[in-house]
Amino acid sequence: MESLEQIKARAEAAIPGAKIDIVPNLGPANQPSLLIDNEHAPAIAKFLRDDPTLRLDFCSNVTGVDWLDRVTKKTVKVKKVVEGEEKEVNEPIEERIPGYLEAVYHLFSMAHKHGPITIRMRTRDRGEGARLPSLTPVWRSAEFQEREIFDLYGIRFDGHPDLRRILMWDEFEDHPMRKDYVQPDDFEWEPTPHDDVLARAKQHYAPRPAEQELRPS
Amino acid sequence: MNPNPYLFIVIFIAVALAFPLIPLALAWVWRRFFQPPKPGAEKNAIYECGVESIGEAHIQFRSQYYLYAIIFLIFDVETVFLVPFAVAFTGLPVGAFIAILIFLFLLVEGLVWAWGKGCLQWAR
Amino acid sequence: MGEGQIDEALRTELQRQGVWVTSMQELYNWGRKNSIWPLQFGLACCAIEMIATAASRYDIARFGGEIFRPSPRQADLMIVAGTVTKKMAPQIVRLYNQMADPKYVISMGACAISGGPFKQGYNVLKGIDRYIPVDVYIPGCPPRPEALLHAFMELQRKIDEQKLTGADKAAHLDPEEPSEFPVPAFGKHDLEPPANPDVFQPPELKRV
Amino acid sequence: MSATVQTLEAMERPPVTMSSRLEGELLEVSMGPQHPSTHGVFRMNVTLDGEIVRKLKPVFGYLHRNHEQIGEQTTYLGSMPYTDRLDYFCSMSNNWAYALSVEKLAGIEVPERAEYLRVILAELTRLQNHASLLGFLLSDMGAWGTPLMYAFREREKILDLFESLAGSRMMCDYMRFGGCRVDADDNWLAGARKIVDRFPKFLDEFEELILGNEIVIARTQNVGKLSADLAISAGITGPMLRACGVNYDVRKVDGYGFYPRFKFRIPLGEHGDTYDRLMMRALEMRESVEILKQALAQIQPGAIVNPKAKIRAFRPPVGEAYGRIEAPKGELGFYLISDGGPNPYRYRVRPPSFINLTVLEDLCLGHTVADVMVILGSVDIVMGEVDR
Repeated sequence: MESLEQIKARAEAAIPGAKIDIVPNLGPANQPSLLIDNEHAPAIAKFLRDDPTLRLDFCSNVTGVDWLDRVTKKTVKVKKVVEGEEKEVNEPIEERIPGYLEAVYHLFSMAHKHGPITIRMRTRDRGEGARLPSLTPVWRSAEFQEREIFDLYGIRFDGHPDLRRILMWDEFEDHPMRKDYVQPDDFEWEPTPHDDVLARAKQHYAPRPAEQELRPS
Repeated sequence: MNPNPYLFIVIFIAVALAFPLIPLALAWVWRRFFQPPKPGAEKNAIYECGVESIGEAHIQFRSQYYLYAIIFLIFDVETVFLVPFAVAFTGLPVGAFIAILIFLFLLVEGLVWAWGKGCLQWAR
Repeated sequence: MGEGQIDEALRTELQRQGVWVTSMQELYNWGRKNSIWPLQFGLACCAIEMIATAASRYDIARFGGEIFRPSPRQADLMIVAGTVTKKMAPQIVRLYNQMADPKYVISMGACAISGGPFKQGYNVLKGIDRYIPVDVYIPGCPPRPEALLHAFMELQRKIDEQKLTGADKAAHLDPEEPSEFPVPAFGKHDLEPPANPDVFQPPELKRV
Repeated sequence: MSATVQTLEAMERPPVTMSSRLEGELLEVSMGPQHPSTHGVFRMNVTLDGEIVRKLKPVFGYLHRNHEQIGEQTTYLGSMPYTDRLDYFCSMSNNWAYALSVEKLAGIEVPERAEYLRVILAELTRLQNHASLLGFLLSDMGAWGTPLMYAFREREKILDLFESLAGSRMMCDYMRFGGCRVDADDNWLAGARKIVDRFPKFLDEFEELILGNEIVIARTQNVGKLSADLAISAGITGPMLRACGVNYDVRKVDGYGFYPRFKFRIPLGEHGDTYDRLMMRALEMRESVEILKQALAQIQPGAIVNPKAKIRAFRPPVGEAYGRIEAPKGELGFYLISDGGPNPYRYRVRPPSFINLTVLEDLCLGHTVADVMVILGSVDIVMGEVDR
């Protein structure tokens, strides 16, 4: 199976204007992935599926990931005047990366029986702009999984044949798998509390100033 | 005085009726006098696998099922006519045999026509 | 020996002379406890243990509970076997309402009792006794088939003690006892109401 | 009904013409969460024309227990018992899939005896899963309970093996990152050999009882045909895919565990209908018996856990990994993203039976209502894994 760089080169050659870059995977699993831009995603996907040497016709797994706003510390070489003379000095600067939602596709080939090529698509932001092109027209197996990502993460997939909630009931409004989702408070009776469940139970009992009088204890 | 030969059948029918009816009557008495009725909107609702029944039940079925039932009814009645013939079959002259054959032929001819028209085809 | 009970000594004495004595209540309860028909209704892993109990090795037929009726109209017992999710709770309460009146509920497994291992889930109801009254609880995840058989015997003992008349008579014979409970509605963030107050009265826990 | 409601309803219905009177209207019914043969709480909104299925919309979520969110709130080891409750028929292979993914994420080696034990237990799980499936499929077809009793009799024997080894019948929680929890002593292995040797006799009896049965043949052949390219595009995996003739088995493709050491064949179907799916399970049971015989012969004493693997304060390096195995229902995968902490940042399960249901509507269109049950039974879904 060719390396990701070759695939990236051939894909960018085949689809003019496609912007693909490689996201390294530091762990020992050594499964780097291709980050593809949203406009050309369906075209790139079709290329990956129909290319005779790749033939990635089996989209095994579609996953939604929620990345919150992160503050990463990086040390940057900065020329600064220290005690009167010019010197390279490592200065830790904090870089704020705005949060985004991500859809990760693991592709395999049943024809050539070769291993996972991972492609990722990122939304502009976590609020209104959480829109991605749907890859269901390319791989039918993404249909239910994209509906699940819409239900639990809130990414709207344009071009999906039947985008409805799949796991939660239709009147449900929030997207529960997001990192900043707050669960409804139904912990009023907690006989054997343990760690964070205890915290929630305690928080339930804590006398809330406003409504405390309303409810007859 | 030996009893009338049909007496045993009468006793048999009486016992056959008594056995199911007595417990049912007991149950009815229990329901009528001891069990307080508790009807409710949800209890009397249509049971459809636990969800509120979607769609409407009184719809117009395909006419084909109706035809199927009619054809069955015809042949059911036909067998009713055949029973007395079959019982008295040994003592009958040849003419009666020919007559019943004509009767059968007419009905079978009707069946063949219906089959040709496709009335008996179930799944389409 | 409560009012209406038969004196045991007298009963054994009469039995020795070949006279069997019983009462309407004993006969009624004996008939009903030995033919409890469970509702064919499994939610999750506990349902597989329920099927294993109904299979040939642990055989629930020895206790009269072999016939699993698919329709609630013909079932007496609802075994809530598995995790009750918030999306499934209205259906369970509706099924309970549609069952014929002398009806009982066995809450099988930790999930049906209090949410079990999935307690922190946003879509998991923390126990079915928030909406319907439960007669027998079986802890375990999943409880072994013997535990379900023990719950069955426990329920039979409970049926045996039901009174037909008097103040504390059986619920289904008492006109005031409700045989129906309101079905919760799907809300924007949670079921509305989150619990049925007249069924679910948790003890007031003082957090020190 | 009051007049206004009447007119509203009349407007809704299409104008009645001579031909439409013969055709009859569509009846919408929900084969709901509580149904004798939906293998759990699975609901289908079916639109029927008389008895023929015109539309079938599956509804999920009745057993959505938030497995993935709980996975992100507990440690890596804490999620292991939760994987037993994913596909609650095959807890051993779920454990193996999860352990495999975490070992790939953290780069942990597994000693030889542990790999052999894993293969033995996964194949035993496949035996009891396929036997139970055939039992359930037959009871969906109307043979109420009797074949299920045969299948559960064999399943109980295998569950006794699991219980004597891992301590619990169904929820074994047996595998750890880098090996297994308990070593199998010799009389356990002897017991396993005895059961494996006696299993083909049950298989012959079961096959002769059901697969030769002409009612089964009449009810399953040419019912729910699935074409190979639709199966590949819809991501179908497992026996359902091989019934369409596509030779794709993760045991042969990835060669994980010690599968390359064993000689076994992969059964393939031709028509992709329900009968082929039934035969796949029966033939796969025979292949599993072959693997078990070889594995039980070759197993050597040795360490069962990699001593270097940390169990308690286990923090894998930052990174992500996708590991997959051939579970009895299809390709079961775990996708883990680690940010260096004790809990996974993202914990995703690739559920085979959930994705195999993508084509349920395509299979059922045009069939009668009774066939929908048989087709759903042959897809082999378990709601714990479908809804997670």
